[in-house]
Parts: sequence; structure tokens; C-alpha cells
Amino acid sequence: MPKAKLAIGLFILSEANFFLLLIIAYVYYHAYPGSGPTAASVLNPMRTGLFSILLFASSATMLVAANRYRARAYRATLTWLVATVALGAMFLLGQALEYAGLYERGVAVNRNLFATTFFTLTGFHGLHVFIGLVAIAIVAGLSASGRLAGSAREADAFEAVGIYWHFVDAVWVVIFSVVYLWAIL
Amino acid sequence: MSGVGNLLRAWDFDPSIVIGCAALLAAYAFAHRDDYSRAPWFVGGVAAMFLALVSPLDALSDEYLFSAHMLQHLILILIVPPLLISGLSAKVARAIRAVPALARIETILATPAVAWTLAMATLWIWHWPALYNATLANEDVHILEHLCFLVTATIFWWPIFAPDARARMEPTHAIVYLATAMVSNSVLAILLTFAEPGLYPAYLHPVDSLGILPILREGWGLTPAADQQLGGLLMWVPGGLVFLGAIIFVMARWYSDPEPRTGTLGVAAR
Amino acid sequence: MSGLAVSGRIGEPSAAAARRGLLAWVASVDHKQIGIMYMLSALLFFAIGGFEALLIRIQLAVPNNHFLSPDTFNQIFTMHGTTMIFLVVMPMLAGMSIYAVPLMIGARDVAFPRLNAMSFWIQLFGGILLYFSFVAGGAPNAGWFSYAPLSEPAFSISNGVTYWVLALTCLGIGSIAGAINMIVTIVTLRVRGQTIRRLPLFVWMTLVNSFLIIMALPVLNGALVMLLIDRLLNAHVFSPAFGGSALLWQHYFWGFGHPEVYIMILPAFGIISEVIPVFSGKPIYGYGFVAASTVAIAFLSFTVWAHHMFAVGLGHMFVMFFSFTSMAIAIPTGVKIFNWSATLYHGRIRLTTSMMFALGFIVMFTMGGLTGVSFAVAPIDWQLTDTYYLVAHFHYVLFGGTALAIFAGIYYWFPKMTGRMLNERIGRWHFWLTLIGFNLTFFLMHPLGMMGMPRRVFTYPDLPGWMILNMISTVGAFVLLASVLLFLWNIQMSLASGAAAGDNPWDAWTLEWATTSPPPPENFALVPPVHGRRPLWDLKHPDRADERAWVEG
Amino acid sequence: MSGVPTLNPFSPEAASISHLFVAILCVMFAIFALVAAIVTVAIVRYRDREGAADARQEFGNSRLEIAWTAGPTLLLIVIFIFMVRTIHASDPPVRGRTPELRVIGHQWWWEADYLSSGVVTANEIHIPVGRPILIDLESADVIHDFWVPELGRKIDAVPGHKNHLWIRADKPGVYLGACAEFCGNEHAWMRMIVVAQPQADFAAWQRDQLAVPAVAVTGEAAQGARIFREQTCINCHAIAGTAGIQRIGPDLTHLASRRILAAGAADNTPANLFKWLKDPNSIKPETHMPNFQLSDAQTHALVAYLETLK
Repeated sequence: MPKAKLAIGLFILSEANFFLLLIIAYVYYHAYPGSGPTAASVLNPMRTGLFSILLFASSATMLVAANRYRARAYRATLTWLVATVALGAMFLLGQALEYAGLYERGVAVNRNLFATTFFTLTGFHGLHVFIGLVAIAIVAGLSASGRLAGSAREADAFEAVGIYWHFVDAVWVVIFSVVYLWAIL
Repeated sequence: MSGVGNLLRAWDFDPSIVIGCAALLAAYAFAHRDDYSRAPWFVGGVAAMFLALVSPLDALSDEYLFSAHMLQHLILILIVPPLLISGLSAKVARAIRAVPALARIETILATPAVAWTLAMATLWIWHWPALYNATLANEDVHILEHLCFLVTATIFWWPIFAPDARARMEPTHAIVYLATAMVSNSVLAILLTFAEPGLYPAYLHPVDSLGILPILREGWGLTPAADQQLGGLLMWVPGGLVFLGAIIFVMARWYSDPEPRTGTLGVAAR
Repeated sequence: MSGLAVSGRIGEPSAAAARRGLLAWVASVDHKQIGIMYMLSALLFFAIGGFEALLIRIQLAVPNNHFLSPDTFNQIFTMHGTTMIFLVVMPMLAGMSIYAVPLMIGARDVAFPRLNAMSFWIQLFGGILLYFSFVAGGAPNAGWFSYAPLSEPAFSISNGVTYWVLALTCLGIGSIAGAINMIVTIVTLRVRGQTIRRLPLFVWMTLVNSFLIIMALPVLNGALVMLLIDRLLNAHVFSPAFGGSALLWQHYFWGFGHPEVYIMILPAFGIISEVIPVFSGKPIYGYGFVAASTVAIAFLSFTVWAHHMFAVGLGHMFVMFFSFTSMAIAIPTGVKIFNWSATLYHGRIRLTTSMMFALGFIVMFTMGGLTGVSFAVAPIDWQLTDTYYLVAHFHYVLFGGTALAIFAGIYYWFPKMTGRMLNERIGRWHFWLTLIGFNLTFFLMHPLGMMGMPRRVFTYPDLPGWMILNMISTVGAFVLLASVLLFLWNIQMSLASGAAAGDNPWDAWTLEWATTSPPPPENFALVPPVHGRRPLWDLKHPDRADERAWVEG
Repeated sequence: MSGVPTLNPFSPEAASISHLFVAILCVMFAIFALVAAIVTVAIVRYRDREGAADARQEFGNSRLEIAWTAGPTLLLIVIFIFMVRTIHASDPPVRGRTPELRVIGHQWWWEADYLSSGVVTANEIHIPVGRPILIDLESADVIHDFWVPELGRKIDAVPGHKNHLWIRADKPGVYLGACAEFCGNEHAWMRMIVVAQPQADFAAWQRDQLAVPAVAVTGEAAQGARIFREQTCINCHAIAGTAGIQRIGPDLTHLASRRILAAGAADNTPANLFKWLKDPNSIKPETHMPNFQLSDAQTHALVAYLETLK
């Protein structure tokens, strides 16, 4: 069994638990929001939805990249990796804009329990996206310098990064439905 | 305590259930006519299903208590299918596989990923308040729900208890399969346990046709909040213990059959 | 061990082999050196945590004592608990696994040697960070489970708790990385022939334990993150005064905290399951049941956390369910105890120091387990939780259980690690002193709790009987101190002039004993063939090999 | 009152627990003795010595395993059944009864408000003998825990989470209680006493507590009363019939009638009261009560005044 793949799987298991806890906290305080802003009152699901599509698209481009990589088409691999990084970066940009907008309206992390749990949850997801981008960038760099030419070990590493990235997106699917879609319902 | 009397008398021999169970038994008797050694399991399964669906438990579930309804579902999902499957003999199982169409169906459905997803999706979807309430409002939807549970659960337990050893999952995989299912079951249960009361409004103000509501509320202390908690806890703890039991069973089966020898003793393995 | 064919993987020679001196350790990625560094750091912190324990006992020796101020006392007991759990027991057990597991599965090293080094250094950093709080305005003072809102900035003004949060986050990350490494190692690097069903029980329990760590530690990290946001960004997740929930913290913390208890005992079970068979000259009794009961414990440990919360007023429904699961978890634990005892029967018991500690473990841990059952019985918990009866209970589990097992493991593997035997005569003294000192210190805490002495009090009124019991306990603590000093002296002496160990001094049968003591950087020149659970036994007695016995009987 | 309160109950609730506890202790001891015996016998019988038989290579016995899995299981089921009964006996449901007494945990003292009569006191709870009193338990700051072992279960006082418990005593007497949940520096001195009295005495006590004490007009006491008003005392403490109405510290209206001082840190004697007012830390280190650097004369006056508050 490939080592890196197994390791990343276990890592994801622990990460999933971590996010589960943050989500439970968010849901718990959704029931007892207290005064001040709520998801429904300050969030903009449409806008975030659009940026989310970019993130999901980046999963697709990552798949293509992996596909090209297996086909030993390293130039194409590089292109698709760059595309993935670009899409992920745009998602982060969107999140930054969202945060900025919230701060302007006085929704800071310590404003009320909704704000705290919201920023904690989405913030940590953002952090994970960022880490994923760094990892993918490194892979892209390697493939650019032609040092990715697929020995079993590199292929394993490549897949591991891919799995992590898909996990980050999957978590966003949950967060988006719990935080944004629930707000519309 | 006439109320309790009414409750104990509230048996509802719905023809669909009676006929269904009878048909199951008949089919089994026919298929196994030369070997009834495993019949007790199968009969036990049918009996459990029958009791769950016609006994006062059903009355409680439909009208009064979320927790009772949960208990009924747990029986249908966690108790009945394993019993039914264990009742089948390997011979019959092989006979079924002999039919190419059926064999193909089994290969698809018994794929762990498929079976797992089917079962868990069913479990989660039907607990979505809108759907769950629909089952309480409309008897046909309710029957559909129970069928969904029975079928997908049977598919779920097949790779664990399949009579034909070759159809079973490899033990380590089986443990992961069951463990993940247990987690998914627990997460849902925890959500139900800690959710605000009134997730399923029908249980807030039951139409008290048996006149037992006071007994339930005061006597048993099952206020709507307590009732919903109890339901969640039932799914969480006893439900989880069933999955755990299955894991232990798989391991016991695994450890009890001797391993194939690897190479010969003393001589180096090359 | 000649005449064996090579069937183990032999990787590239280790990076450390080239280097000399201290650098060989600091820059090492060799699992043996890292494992030993884990254990040494654990010993260091054991000394510190033990010193804190002595301060506590001195303060409590007599009523109305002014030896320590209340706040100092709170800092000391908080640090004692945190240190012993996160900086002694966990690293010690991790170190043993990291050292022994690759050897026991005939591997060259762990799956990710560099990650392995990272885990160690990040854990050590966490420990240093925790103790840095002393010079940074005060150590954490809210107890090892930092109940909110006492741990919120409103009630805990010093930065202590903040350091506690940061340190534990580091330790959590380190443990998770280490656990991932262990699982991948065990799954991918086993020597040919060693199927999962043939794993030595220590390896099996390490495997299960690693899964526990991966599932439980993130829960702690999640809670810590939110507490940190409360403390640094003055949010109010856990402060009821602003709509937060004090109980949410308890649910989160114990959601981690109870599995943690088993994280601290499962590897100890593993050590016992290796030591007792070897010194009884028999295979473990009911291997499958011991292995399966471990899995049962691992799963159940996630369903019992609220028994730490029986007194917060959860409602009878919750209380009954959680006491049900808490009782259930006693069953697989009992199965283990019975199997260990059964292993002794019809054996040929060699009472080495290691074996004496293992037998001591069975008896002392049983006591801890039984008082544990009494806490699963909610009404008894309502009387005795947060009293000295509880303190006695978990010390019987963690000292009478884990610590004795760790000593058994050290006496068992020290020859393999160093090539020299520990002195058995001093060892026996060490054992008896430990046993006596331990029971003197902790047994009388049971009656103290029943007499109504709450835990975590910096002093107590002079009520009838309280003083004498506390005084005896304090005396016991100093007996324990003596035993520890004796142990350290034994190590130091044996390192200098212990008898040479040879490859297999105990006539044991797992793979680590098939190589030299200490093993070469690449671990094995030759890995013996594995056809059963006791490869070296099979080699020695081809006629009575396990597999034959298995097939025939 | 006695040496081992948890085994020496003075109420039906506490009794139900201690009976179960004694039973469990016996079971525990039996099992412990069994295991210890098994191990000891094995060591003696199978010790490796000259001419000892070779170890028998056996791998286990499923029947035995099932036996020692089923045995404990049955035992635990029995225990569980008894436990369920004890839960209801030792902590009866509230059933919509309105609490007679509100107890509020503060860092580090107990406030007791008698909701029916309006009596407010601290660290000394009076109850009538033989009648269960429903307590509504709250916390003003962190988590505390109300525990009077001779009278029944302990239960936490959790901020933002109301708890209820029944308290009752069969015999008149003074029962020791304490805070059992770590609550900060002075957790050790957050003790209390419960005084159980015959109904008549209890009623009398309530009457006394409700009486507004006469404010001394002459002598040292009057001087002390002024100090109480003019120093910062009244910013935290209330005394009926004076300007002091703050409830941050304990209500002092009938301080002199109480047995203990500073939540059990000292007996309530003039001497101790003097020490306490002069330097609170000397009696209860790191308490919230500040040291006002009063002169001896002032302190004497204040003590004289407070001693009039019978």
C-alpha cells in the first residue's frame, strides 16, 4: 500500500474530526444566537456561492492535472496545476473580500457567538485552502523543473496532494450548506 | 391504568404486513425444504419484524413517541436484516447467484461503497424533518420509508453476514466499513439528541386516540423534549453497540479460522 | 542467528550512522535514537512532575498549612496533572512504540523518519512552552481540564492558561503526526509472513491506540482553538455571562479526555501482553479475545465521556445512558485481566523485575478499574466525584496501571536498547519500594474522599482523621521518591557496568530479539522467517511450533 | 458530624446512595480478592524452580472466554438495575414544585435566599427537620458544586444552567458541606454548614433573621456603624436598616448569629472577626475581601458594631 496516500488519508480523518467540532459549535450557537448579526442578516450566499464554484472547479482542474500526470504529459500537468492554484487563490480572495465587508459592518470575531463560530469555522477552512495552495504550488514548481518525472514515490506524493485538495473542497461543501444555504432556508 | 390497557390492546394486524411476513416464511420454507438447520435465525428475523410493525410499539411510534418510533426503526435496520441473512443457507445463496441477472445485481449492490452509501443515505434522508413528518402524515409514505430501511439495511449487512464466505468482505475492510457506518450513525444520533425539541412537530401534540398521553408525559416522564432526547440516545448508544458487536463478531470469525501456512517451518521463506 | 535467509527489507544506511556525538542525536532520524530521546524527555518531565507532586503532598501533610499560597498550589497541581499526562505518559509510551514497533515487525525504520523527528521536537517544544509560563507571569492555574469559565480571561488573569492552550496544541499536533507515522509503519512495513493476525500484541495495541489518537486529539485541538479565541480575541464561546456555554467546553474536553485515558493505558496493556507470556514461557491466552477486546475498548471510549459530567445536572436520561456505556467498557477490560491471569497458569513463571512489575500491574490496575466501575454507577459518582476518592482512582489507573507497565517495559527492553542488563537485585528493591510507596500514598485517599475531602483544595480544616491520613500519604510520597532515585541509580550503574545482554537475554520470541543489542542502525542483518506469532520460538522448537499446535489443537 | 459522612447518611436520599455504595464496595472487594488470589496462586504454583514442569503451550479456550465475558456482563446488568432505582430514590424529579430556597455560589462563599420568607444569609443554611426542601442552585461567576455528603448527592452550580436538588435531614444537627468543584484560589475555604432544626426552632430562626437590627446610637458600636457607612464596606455588603444594600459580598444583617466566618475559614468569634477585618489574608489568603488598613481602634469599633447584629 502506498505510504503517502495512506498517511494523507489518516491525516484527513483527523482533520475531518477537527472540522466536525467547529461545525457542531456553529450549529449549537445557531440555535442560541443571542443579539447581533446572524447568518441570515449579514451573509451573502449568492456571492460566496459564486466563489465556491471557483473552488469546486479547482478540484476538477486538479483531477485533470492528475490525469495528465498519469499520462506522463508533464507540460499539460503543469498548466492544469497552475490553473488549480489560480482558482484556489481567487476563492481565498473572495473570502478576504467577504471578511473585509463584514468588518466594515462591524461584524468582528468577538461581536457575538455567531460571528465567533462563523469566523473560526470559515477561517480555519481558509487556512487549509492556503496550505493546499502552497502544497500544489510546490508540486507545480517540481513539475516545472522536471523533477516530478514519475517514479512510484513521486506519483504517490502527487496523489496525496490531490486527495488533500479534494478533501478541502469537500469540507467546503459541508460548510457552505451549513452556514450559507441554511441561512437562506 | 385503563390507558395502559388500551395501549397493550393496540395491536394492528395490517394485512400488508401479515401477508408480507407469511410470504417471506413460505418462500424460505420452499427454498430450504431439505435443510432447516438455520431456520431459527430466519424465523427470528421475521418474528422481530412482525412484532415491530404490528405490536403496540407501532401504535406508540405512529402517534405518540419519537423514541418508540426510533426503537421500531432500529429493530428494522439493525436486528431484522442480520437475522434474515444469517437464516439463509450457503446452498441457497449459491443457487441465487447461479441466476446471472441476480448475480449481477448482487455484485453491484454488495460492492461495499455502494451498500454503505445506500444505507447511510437512506438513514439520513428519512430523518430530514420534512420527509420524516411526511411519513407521519401519510401512511403510504410511511410504508415506503420502512421498506427503504429494510431493503437498504439488508444490502448493508449482506457483505458482513453473507452465508457464502466468498461473498463476505475481507475482515480488515469489514471493520472499516462497520466503523465508518457507526460514526455516521452516531453523528446523526448526536444531532437528534442535542437538537431543539420539536424537530418532528407531530410528536409535540399527539392526537390521543388511546387516552394514554397523560401516562406517557407524567408517568413515564416523556415530555416532548425528553422523548426526542431518548430517541437520539437510543440510536446513538444501543445502535452504536450493535455496530460494535458486529465488529467484534467479524474479528472473532477472523481469528477463529486458521491462516494458510506461509512457506514451511524452519526453512527460509524465499 | 545464522542460517536464516533474508526476508526483511533493508533500507539505505541511516543518516545518523555517519555523524558522531551529540549531533548524532539532535539531527537523528533513526527511530531507535528518537524513541530513546522521547523516553529521556519523559524521564526529565517525570522528575519535574514528581517534584510538583512532592510540593503538593508537603502542603497537604497538615491542615491549615501555609507552605504554599493558594494560587501557587493551583499552578502546581495544574502543572503536575498536565505534565504527567502530556509530557510523561504519552511521550514515554510513544517512545517505546517508536523504538520497539519497527523492530518487532522486522522493519528498517518507521515509514517517515523525518516526520518522526518532527513529532518529537514539536512535542519537546510544547513541553518547554508549557514550562516557560512560569517565567512569563504565572503557570496555568485552572486544573488540567481548564473548566470554563474559570479558564476564561475574566477569571484567569495570568497568561498561564494561554500557554497551556498553545503547549497542548503543539503536543496534539505532535501526537497526531506520530500516530499517523505508526499506523503507516505497521500497515506497510511488516516483514513478509507477519500478517495482521500475527502481530505482537504490543504492536496491535499501538495500532489501535494510534487510531484513538487520530480520532481524539483533534477534538482537543478544536476546543483549544475556541478557548484561545476567547482568551486572545475576547470572544465568549465558553463564557455564560455573554451567552456562551460552560458545558460545551466540558462536552468537548471530555470527548477528548476519556479516549485520552485509554490512549494512556492501551500501550501499557500491550507491554503487559508481551512481558507476561515471555516470562511464563507460554503464548498469550486467548490472543484473539485480547486483540478484539482492545478494539471494543477503543470504540466504547468515545461513548462514555459524559460520565465525567454526572454532577453537572444533565438529566437522568443522559446519566443512565452514559453509566450504561461506562459499565459496558469494563467488560472488555475484564476480559484482558482474565486472559493475562490465565496465561500464568500451567506456565513456568520467571520472576524477573520486569515480570514482578507486570504482575503488580494486574493487581493494582484491577483496583483502579474497580473503583472506576463505582464511578460508572451514577449515584455513587454524585457522592464521590471531585473528592480524593477520585484522585485515588485515577492514580491507581495511571500509576498502578500505566506507570508499573512502563517500568515493566523498561526492565524488559533496556537490554535491547543498551546491550546491558539492568541490575536485578536493585530492580527488586525498586519494585517493592514502588509498590509500598504507591499504596501508602494513594490507598488512604479512598477513605479520605469518603470522609468528604474535596480534591484540589490547597488546605483543609482539621477534621477528625483527615490529618493522619494525609500525613501517611505524604510519607508514602517520599517512599516513592526513594524508589525513583533507586531506579535512576540502577540505570546509571547498569549503563556503566551492567552485565552484557546478548541478543536475547529473556529467551523471548518476538523479532526485536533476533538482532544484536543494541541493534545496528539498519536494525537487522537478517530477519528470521515468520510463520506464526512467535517466530523465534518456532525457530527454537521446530517440532513444537505454534502453527503445528494451532493446526492440531 | 461523623467520620465517614458518605457511609453515614442522615436523609433517605443519602441513605439510598450509601446502601448501594456499601453493596458495590463488597462486590468490588470480592472481585479484587479473586484477582489477587488468582495471581498469587499462579506465582506460587507455577514458579520456575528445579523440577518445575515445562510450560504448557496452550492458546486459549473459547468456552472459558465466553464465561468470563458473560459473568461480568450479568453482574453489571444487575448493578445497573439497582442503580436506576437509586437514581430515582436519591434525586427525585422536581415535578413542577417551586423551590423554597435559592443557593447561589460566589467566589468564594454561598448565598442562601429563602424565596418564601425573604431571609437572606450566607454559608449557613437552616432547614426544618424531616421535610424535603427544593433548592434552586445557581452560580454568580464560575462553576461551583454544592455538596453536603451526609444529606445527599452533590450537584454543580453552573453559570447559565439552573440546577435543582432536594435537601432533607432526618435528625436535628449541624452538617458540614463544601464546594466540590475547583473554583479558584479559595476553593478550599468555600465551605458551608447546614443546620437542621425542629420546625418551631426553624420558624423562630426565620423570624429573627427577618427582624431589622437596631442601629446602635452610642458608644463604640455607633462608631463602628459609622465606619461601616463611611468606609467602603457598604459598596459590597448589605445590612438591613442601613444604607448598605449591595449584594456583592455576603449580607451581614445577622452576621453575629452565624457560626462560621469567611465560608468556614474560621469560627465566628470576636477575636477572629477582628483578625479578619484587620487583614483578611491572614485568615483566607487571596480572598476578594480587601484589606482596608483599618487602625486597631477602628477595627475594634467595627467588631463591636457587627457583634450587635445578632
